[in-house]
Amino acid sequence: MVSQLPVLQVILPLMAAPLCLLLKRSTLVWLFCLIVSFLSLLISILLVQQVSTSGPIDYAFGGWDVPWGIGYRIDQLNVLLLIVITAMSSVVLIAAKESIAREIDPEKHVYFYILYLLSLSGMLGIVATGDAFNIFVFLEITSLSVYALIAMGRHRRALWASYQYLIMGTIGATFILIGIGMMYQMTGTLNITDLSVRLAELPQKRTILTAFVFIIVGVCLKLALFPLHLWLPNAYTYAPSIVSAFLAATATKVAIYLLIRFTYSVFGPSLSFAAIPLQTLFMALGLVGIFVASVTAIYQTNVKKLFAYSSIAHIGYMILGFSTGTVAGLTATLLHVFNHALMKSALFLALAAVMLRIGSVQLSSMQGLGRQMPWTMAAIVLAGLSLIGVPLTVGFVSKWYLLVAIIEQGNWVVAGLILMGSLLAVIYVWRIVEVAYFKEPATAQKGDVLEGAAGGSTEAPLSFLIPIWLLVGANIYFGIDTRFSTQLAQSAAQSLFGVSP
Amino acid sequence: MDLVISISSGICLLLGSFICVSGSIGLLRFPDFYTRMHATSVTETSGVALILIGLMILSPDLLVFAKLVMILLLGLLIGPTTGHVLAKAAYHNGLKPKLTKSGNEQSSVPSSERGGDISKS
Amino acid sequence: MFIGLANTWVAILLMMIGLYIVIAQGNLIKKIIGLTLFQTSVFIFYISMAKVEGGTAPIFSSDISIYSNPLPHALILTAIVVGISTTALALSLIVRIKEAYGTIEEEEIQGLDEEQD
Amino acid sequence: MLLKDLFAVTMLLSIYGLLSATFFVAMDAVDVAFTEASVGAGISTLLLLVVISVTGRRERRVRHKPYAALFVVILTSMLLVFGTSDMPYFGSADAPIHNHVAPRYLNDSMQEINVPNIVTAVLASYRAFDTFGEVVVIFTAGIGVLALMSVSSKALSKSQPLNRPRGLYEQHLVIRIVAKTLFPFIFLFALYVQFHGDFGPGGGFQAGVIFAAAFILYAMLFGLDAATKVIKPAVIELLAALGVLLYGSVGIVTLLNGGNFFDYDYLLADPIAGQHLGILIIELGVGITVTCVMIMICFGFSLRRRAYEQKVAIRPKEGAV
Repeated sequence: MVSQLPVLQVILPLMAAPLCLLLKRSTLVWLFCLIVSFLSLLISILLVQQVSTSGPIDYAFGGWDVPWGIGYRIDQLNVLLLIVITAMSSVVLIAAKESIAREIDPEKHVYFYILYLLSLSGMLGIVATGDAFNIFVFLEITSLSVYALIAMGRHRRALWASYQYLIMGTIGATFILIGIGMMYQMTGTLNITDLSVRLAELPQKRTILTAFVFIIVGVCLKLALFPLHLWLPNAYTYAPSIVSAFLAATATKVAIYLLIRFTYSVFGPSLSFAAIPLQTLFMALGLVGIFVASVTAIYQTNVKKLFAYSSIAHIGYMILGFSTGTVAGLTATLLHVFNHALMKSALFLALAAVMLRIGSVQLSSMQGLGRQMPWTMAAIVLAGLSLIGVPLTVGFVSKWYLLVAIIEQGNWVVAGLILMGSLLAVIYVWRIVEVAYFKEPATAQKGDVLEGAAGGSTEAPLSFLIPIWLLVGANIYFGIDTRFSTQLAQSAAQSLFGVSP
Repeated sequence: MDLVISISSGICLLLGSFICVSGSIGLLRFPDFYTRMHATSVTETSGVALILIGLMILSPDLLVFAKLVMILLLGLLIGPTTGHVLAKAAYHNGLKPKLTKSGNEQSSVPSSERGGDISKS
Repeated sequence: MFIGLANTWVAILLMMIGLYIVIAQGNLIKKIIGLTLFQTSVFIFYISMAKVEGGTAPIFSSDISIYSNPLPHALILTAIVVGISTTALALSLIVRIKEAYGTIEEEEIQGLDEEQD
Repeated sequence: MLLKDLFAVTMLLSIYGLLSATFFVAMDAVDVAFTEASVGAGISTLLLLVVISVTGRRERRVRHKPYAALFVVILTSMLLVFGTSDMPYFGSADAPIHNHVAPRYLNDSMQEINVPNIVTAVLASYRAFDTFGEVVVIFTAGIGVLALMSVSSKALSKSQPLNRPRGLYEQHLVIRIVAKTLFPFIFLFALYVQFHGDFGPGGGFQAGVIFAAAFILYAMLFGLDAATKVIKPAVIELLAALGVLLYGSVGIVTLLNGGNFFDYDYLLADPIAGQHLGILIIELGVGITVTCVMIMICFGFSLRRRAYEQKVAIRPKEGAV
């Protein structure tokens, strides 16, 4: 059974989704989803050990060897993403029951869990597969379930946000399909390893370049890189809080994985970086993205939209690391994938708790919340610090590695700009702290809003506090003992550059 | 023997395609909805039937022949029904046929009403 | 050069028409129709790639030797189903938007949102 | 741009779908033509018509911002034209795709899988996981539409059945009689397509759509309540889930028998019979899921339309953001 792990990783949540439809009651379905999510976390941990001991695992579907059938290839890069996705989905699921009880009608809870499991299995499918067309199919599964999840938001703007995301996402996915079609036309195969071999020895380069540009534009649409990020703020703001927590932690990370996989494994660094000035383009886009997103984040009144813009800024950091094109830069990006997931899920879960208690995440309605919800606001402050990159937190580690990678290349200007970007982050985190702690609570006229749980305690329920503080603890722990995360990111980066770890 | 087959099927095919062509010309030339609809539905059923008969004569073995017979029966059943339903829907939606030559006073009902919601029909 | 790639030109033309409709049109249903057009053009690109001169449909029969390539056909069957699923979901969103906003014109929806801010 | 009447636009789209189906036949892609005709021209037109009956036929304000669109379109078309310069010519037999992976499907699939329709062999055996992903995509769309469209049960009870004038159904007498004679043949044809997928064009998807089309025709003619009495929505949801589970369980059985996922050689003692059995069950799973999802989507839309028309309180109370 151990050799079947790669398939079980994807099949378990995939088969569990229709099963949820058979168990009618939503608490039963919630427990079932929780067990499935933790099981897939267990499988990804086993996969990490297997890959670190015996190197990449190959798995051929249907017994047909690779270029003819579909093959899975799990190496260090996949495993890092699998761990992040399954861990984030399990932690977010713990708080799901309470949160959706308030935000979604009771009839639709079972549908919510089915769509949640489908988007989880879709993401695992994208990350684990070694076949180009299979990436497109699982990309569609994730996207469709995410469109439906966002549209289940309470406010009517959730529908409009989901529609816009659907249009942009489908154009992106079709661009990827055109890119895959062109690659298939020139080489005749769809398997990634086979593709990289045959693409390298092809004399004529024009179609390959176009395929590369199409795939990169499609992936950047999914990635919400600076010019193509218009769908992200509304999608994360008006979606149910649990969905925005899950998306913030995993959706853009899968797109980053696709970017790295296509540039390094399929097209090879030589073609992708030499032919078109990808490095300078991405560095510029990353920097502009950081500044524009951080500045707009400062002026937001809705805290969820504020953190959505800060997500776009942090994607800018990841793209900066990627654009250096060196092993150190790639390690910084992969490290930031890991750390950013921790930061953002903690923040959005805390906001889910705030939404649960006071029914709104507007900055004006969060006045003086520091006293009503001490634990949740403390979690937001700590995660905010880690967002800025204060030492002893996860944010500092990934910013540090990013700065080292950039300075190694010698352009100090970019390093300076990154530090300036962190200062902007200080401003918008400070705005929340100021409202929560230094403004006295305006409860006079909104007395009833703070309907507390039994016994009038207005603090978030335990089912929220455990995951939030689990994540904040992880933020701190991985900020200090960075061995696990950096070792994982290091080996993944080196495996991509062909350097044996 | 095959001379007879090819001639008869040729005739059927030619006739069927001529009917279809005349139907489409009718679609363009006729004044209002009902006459156009009449032209297309009549020719569509008979034209297709003739072409199918022509093909049947040419068909090499029994299986192809049986399939063509099925298609012919289906076509004969569905052609007139669609014509009927189209006319009924138009009539219920208030589209009056244009009876007089000048066709001004009884022309089709003002377009605002004609553009009514489909759900009414 | 030109005649040999006629199939790709047609696919490109349809692709650009579809993309143009999706971006330029304001009505939500017309955007979906543009999207369908855009996706169908990609199918035409794949299937015309698979055709072999003088080959027949990839259904095995003893007397035929040259067949067209079956792999793009299998891929496009998946892509058509993906296209229809996206259309179905988008149309259900449009119905919900019509109920919530009362309109399916992009301008009016944006206007209603700004009003509320 | 010119047509403000959405109804005409839908009809043109349906004609376009049919034309692309004939194009696929010309390109020797018979399976794809079958699916495009039934799905592209059939179901998408149907869905568009139901949505138009809710949102109205007239496009109120023609907003037409060509500049942004022109810029994007010109950019992508220049890129595409640049990209096509060294693509293999149309129909050339020496193109890379005809001599790398495909020859094995053409030459060996008869010995390995013994299924005449090679597209079904590729779809259901060589790349079975793709089709599994595809069935899950259909299932996701069905659940997504249900999640958005499902009218809460209390709202449903309040909305009394459409008291269409008794006469209205009587008026459709002709088409009801014709439809009644046609139903058995439609179902028979759907089953033929389902199980004929190995030998000729056909398979799970096309059969599922035809099967669903018959039910939808029944619902349109004899009213939604008569249709929901024939097939209860709850049963449809369960069947959709069972279809996906049936497909996945074939993989799990091969897993337990020791082979890799979807390796049908391990299903039965004789590998060829195992392949046949595997493909048969998979097509059945696909057929069930596609039928149920198409029915779910259409019934979801029409139930929602009825609730919307009767202004039943279906919109959840506006939550603050």
